Amino acid sequence: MYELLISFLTNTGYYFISQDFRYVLMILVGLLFLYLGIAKKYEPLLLVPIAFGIVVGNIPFFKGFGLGIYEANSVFHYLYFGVTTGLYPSIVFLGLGAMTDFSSLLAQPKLMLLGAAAQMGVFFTLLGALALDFLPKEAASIAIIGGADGPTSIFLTAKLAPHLIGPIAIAAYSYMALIPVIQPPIMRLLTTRQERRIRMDEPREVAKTERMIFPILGVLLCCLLAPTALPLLGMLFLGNILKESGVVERLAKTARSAIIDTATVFLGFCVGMSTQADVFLTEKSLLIFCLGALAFSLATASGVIFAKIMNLFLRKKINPLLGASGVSAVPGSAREVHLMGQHEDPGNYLLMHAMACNSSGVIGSAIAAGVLWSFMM
Amino acid sequence: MYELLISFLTNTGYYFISQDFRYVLMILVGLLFLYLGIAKKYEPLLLVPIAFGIVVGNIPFFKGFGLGIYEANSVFHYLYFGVTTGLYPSIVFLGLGAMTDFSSLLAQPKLMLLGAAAQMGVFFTLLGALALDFLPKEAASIAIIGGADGPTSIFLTAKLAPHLIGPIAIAAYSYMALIPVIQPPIMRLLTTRQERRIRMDEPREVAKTERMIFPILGVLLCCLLAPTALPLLGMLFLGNILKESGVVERLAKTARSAIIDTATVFLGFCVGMSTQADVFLTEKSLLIFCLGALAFSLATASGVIFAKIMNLFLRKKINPLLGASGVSAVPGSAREVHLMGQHEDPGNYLLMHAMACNSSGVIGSAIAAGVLWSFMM
Amino acid sequence: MYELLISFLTNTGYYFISQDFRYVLMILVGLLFLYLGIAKKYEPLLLVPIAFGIVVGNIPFFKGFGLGIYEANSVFHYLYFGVTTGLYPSIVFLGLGAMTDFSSLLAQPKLMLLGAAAQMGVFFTLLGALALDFLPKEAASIAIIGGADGPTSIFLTAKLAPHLIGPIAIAAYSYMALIPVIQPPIMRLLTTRQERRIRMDEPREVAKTERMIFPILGVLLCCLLAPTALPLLGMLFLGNILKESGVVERLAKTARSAIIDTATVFLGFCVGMSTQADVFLTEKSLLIFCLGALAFSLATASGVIFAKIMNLFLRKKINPLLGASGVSAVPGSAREVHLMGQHEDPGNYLLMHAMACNSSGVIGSAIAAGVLWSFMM
Amino acid sequence: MGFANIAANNGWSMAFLGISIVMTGLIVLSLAISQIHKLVAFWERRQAKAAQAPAPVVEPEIESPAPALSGQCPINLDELADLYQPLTEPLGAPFELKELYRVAGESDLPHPHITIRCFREAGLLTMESEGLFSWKR
Amino acid sequence: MGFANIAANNGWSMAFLGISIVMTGLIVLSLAISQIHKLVAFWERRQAKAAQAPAPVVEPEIESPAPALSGQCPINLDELADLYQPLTEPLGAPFELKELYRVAGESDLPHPHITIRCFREAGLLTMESEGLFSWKR
Amino acid sequence: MGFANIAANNGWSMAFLGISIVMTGLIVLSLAISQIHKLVAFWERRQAKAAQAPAPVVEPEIESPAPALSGQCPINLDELADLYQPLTEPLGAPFELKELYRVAGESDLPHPHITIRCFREAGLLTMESEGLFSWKR
Ligand code: NA
Ligand code: NA
Ligand code: NA
Repeated sequence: MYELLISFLTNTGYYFISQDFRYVLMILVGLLFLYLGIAKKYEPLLLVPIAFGIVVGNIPFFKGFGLGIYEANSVFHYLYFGVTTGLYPSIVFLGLGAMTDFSSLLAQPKLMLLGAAAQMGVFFTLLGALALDFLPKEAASIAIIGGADGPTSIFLTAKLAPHLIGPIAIAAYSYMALIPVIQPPIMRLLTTRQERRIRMDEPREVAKTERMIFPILGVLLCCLLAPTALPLLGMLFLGNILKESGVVERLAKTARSAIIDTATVFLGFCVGMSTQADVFLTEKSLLIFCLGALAFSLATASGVIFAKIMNLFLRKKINPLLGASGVSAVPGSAREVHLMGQHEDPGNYLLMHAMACNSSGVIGSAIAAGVLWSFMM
Repeated sequence: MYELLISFLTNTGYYFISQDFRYVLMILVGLLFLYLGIAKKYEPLLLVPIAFGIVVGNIPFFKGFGLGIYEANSVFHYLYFGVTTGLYPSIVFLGLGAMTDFSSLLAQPKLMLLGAAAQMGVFFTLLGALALDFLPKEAASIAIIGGADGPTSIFLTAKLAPHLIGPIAIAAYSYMALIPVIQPPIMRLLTTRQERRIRMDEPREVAKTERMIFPILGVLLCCLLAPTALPLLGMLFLGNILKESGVVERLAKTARSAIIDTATVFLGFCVGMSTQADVFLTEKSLLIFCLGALAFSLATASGVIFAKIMNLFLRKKINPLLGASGVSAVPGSAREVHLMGQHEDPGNYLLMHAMACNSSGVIGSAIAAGVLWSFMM
Repeated sequence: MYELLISFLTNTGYYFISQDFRYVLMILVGLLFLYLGIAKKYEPLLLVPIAFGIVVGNIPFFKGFGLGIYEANSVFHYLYFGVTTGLYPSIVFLGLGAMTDFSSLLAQPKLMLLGAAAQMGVFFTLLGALALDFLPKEAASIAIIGGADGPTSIFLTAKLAPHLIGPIAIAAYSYMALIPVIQPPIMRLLTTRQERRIRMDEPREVAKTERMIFPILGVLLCCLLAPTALPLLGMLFLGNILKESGVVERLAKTARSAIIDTATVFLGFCVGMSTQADVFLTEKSLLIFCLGALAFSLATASGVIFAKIMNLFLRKKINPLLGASGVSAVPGSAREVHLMGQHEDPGNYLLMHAMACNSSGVIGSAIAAGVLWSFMM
Repeated sequence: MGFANIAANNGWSMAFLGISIVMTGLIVLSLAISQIHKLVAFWERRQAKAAQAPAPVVEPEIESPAPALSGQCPINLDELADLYQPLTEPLGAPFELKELYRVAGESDLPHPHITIRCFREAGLLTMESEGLFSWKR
Repeated sequence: MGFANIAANNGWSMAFLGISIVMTGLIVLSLAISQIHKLVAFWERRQAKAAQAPAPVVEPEIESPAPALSGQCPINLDELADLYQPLTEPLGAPFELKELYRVAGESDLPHPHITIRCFREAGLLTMESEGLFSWKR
Repeated sequence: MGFANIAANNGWSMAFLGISIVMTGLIVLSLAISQIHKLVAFWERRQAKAAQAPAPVVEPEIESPAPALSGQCPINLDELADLYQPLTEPLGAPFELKELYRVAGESDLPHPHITIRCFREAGLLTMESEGLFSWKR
């Protein structure tokens, strides 16, 4: 009896926590994220599953038992399989495609450049990470945080540096949730009041046929250039054609409800669980967090500055705030842009335009991920 | 032609059945279960898929062809994978969490003890199974039948004694369906009419915040004590926080509809199919059925008796019938308790209280499963 | 820089396309299919995912990178797993069962023979394929195209000749979409105007209990005869009993929405992707397309002629057009039969009767697939 | 190539046997289903006879498995609302939830807390403005 | 560490080339989509011209693929109900289903059994009490 | 067999310890949850105090995360429809969509194209016949 009791007690989470307080630290981080997601409503669809995953993943246990996410044959390991193979991110993109309306982008193709410009942040961060002695594959995975797309970051990291999925995913999602904190100062710093007050024209109405042709053109042009973007963009545009074709509405409906919700819950929860203190709390993770903040800031700045450069050549100026929403982070950054625009001029409606940049930012960072992947071949 | 005909005929199910009548027996069992599920409405969500699985699984076929649930590379084997790995039970718990309202439990924390008391049946059965020469891992898997939780039983058996999944799951689900037959006599035997008439206070209203904190507290307190309960309780409380947080309603909705339904169909069907007569109809299976009935009865009795013991110390008595609903078997046992209460006194509303015990019984048997698993390490 | 640029450029799809124009050809085929599915509304639920899959699957890329459907560890390979194992077809059958109402078949059991007769086309095509030097397993997979059931064809091919999944699936789905082109001339050729004008009796009403007993009887009688049909018919009838039992409506609802939609999207998309030009465009594929057309035509003719033979013995004649809808191809062929009936006599309502033949054709070709599989053992 | 190939691979037998088996299968099934309705009729006659015998004890409405999945709300919410709604008439509309609890308590209705929460979840009772509620039926 | 490390790993090239490729990709795509509406306009003009030619044979309403998934119910249930409802007026409300079958048969309406079952499944016809039905439209 | 077997496999210890652990677990949890409401009350008191302090800048209604998933439609569609509907009164019902665009443009309403498409997707504006629309609210 005594041995059994001792053996049980030394296998409780309480015992392991008493041996290694880092678990407590991570559980507190999880609780903080839960608070941000629930009380502050920062991107709750992402933060709630991740945060609860952090809590659950940091309840320590005896290794070698088939319990944890990193142990073969555990339930969590099988769920985590969808992360490490890149399946969940691809499936999320399918649902995203089935819920995204590209109309305002189609009405204003030039806004697509802002989604491209924001990806400069990715490549600047690549330099930074290389300079900090990260291996090239690690550096590329870190850089893609600047794309501000959770699934894209997870996908690329799963392919290039699977050991970093935890910190990179957490950094990506944290900064996406912290968009309201990160972006406004940069936007304000880089624009004049005059520029922030620029109003955009009402976009023209877009025909059904145009919306139907877009996913086909999109997948061909983007993926013939960067075939490595196929697992993301192929699925994104598949979802979009299900939506826009209008003849398979039941498939589109399932894609944008049951399918994406399921992938979202498991993706978030597993990513959260992957932050087990003993593998997560390393100096590298800290560096990744710093580089992630850098990536987000650089991406925001690149977008804004590029918009200002475009204005030098355009007769009809665009509001440079829109550049900030090129980072995607759907729809957080579009909201910030819109709010700042309205703050300067309550009659200024930037939301539609900003969401156009958002969706082009999704495409842009998927291409960037493909390009980085192919560079590391 | 002749050889082909003979070869075909000796591969029909008719031929195999003529060789081994046990298949017919099992098919009849399947039809009986179908009848109970459909006509008698005994837990149809469980019984219908299981019963049809029993029928399908006992259509015999040539082994080595890649057809059956126990043959690698068959479709059914891949579906069965979700059973043997414990994935389906965990996913069912996710959905269960997203549909369970713990309010009445939160309003009356002392009822939680009844959910714990009923688990005594589990450990008494463990002794019985050991005494009958079962190996410890088998005995533990059999004992958990007393927890009256299908997914929990399947999960633990998949981890400890995968060769017994069929009989244990069938026993667990059969007795859950037979709750209206098993529990009432025991309840009546162990309580006086006076006790059965005890009315319970209306539970106080529970604030949204309390319901939100519960899944966090629950996962921490239960899983720090028994980390092996994580795959079940981690998912249960994940589902519950999706529901209670109120900010990710679309995820909670999918969890309690598409996700749990899918897992339920495949879990039930595969468990049914696993009862292939040639592997199922053994002396062991028969013993398991006897021990299962014992487990259920002991669990019911433990709950009732424990409630009576509690009453010795409580000023405001609780109705000891509630102890019977500590076995969970959601919501069958709660219904029985309520009906018996009303039978004695039509103004006695025990349903809410009984469901509180039910939900604590779910948590209790998940912990019991975790404890048993860790004992077998 | 220069090397990196060259290396990138030689890995773009543009480069590979310039090396091998067959990809362009296949992309054009994909676009044609998209047009047929969207603008012509030919079976869009099948054609749209397949067609987009053809486009995506023929964007060429560097092999050995983990990108394509045929490369281990790629996202698409994992999705394709559901095709090669036969999982998707089985799951589609589950949903199909949950949405099919067998009432009119139950009211007119003799129409079931037409669903059997149409399978003759399958076996005639088997002879043709053998005569053209196909290996027996390949010939069987090709023959099943005549069953006019996409999932059944894919299932059997996955088991017998996985290297032919692409061409066989595409042939099966193409001809199903081309039903309005293939069937009418054959129907007109083989029937007199007088026959086409035969009206059918209103089917009697079918009791709930009958509909409930049918899936049980169906699975027992069909699968005891041909156990190899279990993965398809077991799931079909499981879905049907979920629907007809009336006590597990939530499971039936999920089966006929989220579950079948998800399987349909991934099945179609993956089958489309499997047509990568370099493995798809072979002489064999061309032959398969010819044999597929033959199979469809023979099946249609067999059904019609068999109906005429039945009429020799029946007092109350049946409309021989109904024989054509025995090929299943739900619901395309039923529509053609109905339209041709109405064309000759606007008061002739054949739809219900034709759908009875359709559903029996589904069962018939699943048995045929089972029989072929067992012959190849 | 050709007929030789068919024969060599047992083609004729397979084709003939295959057709026969599929036919057999569906003929048997069609015969069987043509008999179901007789079975059902027989069954129903037997049940009808049984029904003429004195009825067994009627089980209360809670027998339904519905509550299993619809959480812990009473099934007959609408009937309960019929009880509650008149109580609020003196309060005017919209009224405070606290008041509803008070009058429900005074009238000795069972489980007011849970019932009222269920009303709100079912949308029978909706919040008009901060803390003020009205019926929506 | 630092710049040396970047250069050693081909960092500058990757960054420059990466930005260029992403830019190229989206510029090409944005040019392409800016041309779509012209293509669409051209297409529609052509179709409009074709439409002025004599119309091809109109396909009957059953062409729609909808029935594939909605079981075997006729699509135009509402129109059918328009036909059936007047027949029941002489019967009063609620009426027996048997009566509805009878009048439907007398009026020679096609497929009464299936149509009426569809009405019930679609909730157009609901059971008031044991065996008595009424319209719910 | 029997007791010997239990003892040999450590059965008594497991049973006793097992029950104790499950009990401990649920007792601790039940104690904890019996304290939650105090925590919540404390928290709410603190918040109430904070609320008496001058209110922070009110965030505009767009803060809600809803638009993330409902595509690009404005949230306050109903309010917008309140603005649009009066404009169409002079047009009669049903009216042409083109006319609605015209009057919306004249009234300088923001984003007429997107707003009107959203009306149609939300079913607030429905097509009566070819090209003629009416409100459905
Ligand atoms: Na992005
Ligand atoms: Na339990
Ligand atoms: Na068929």
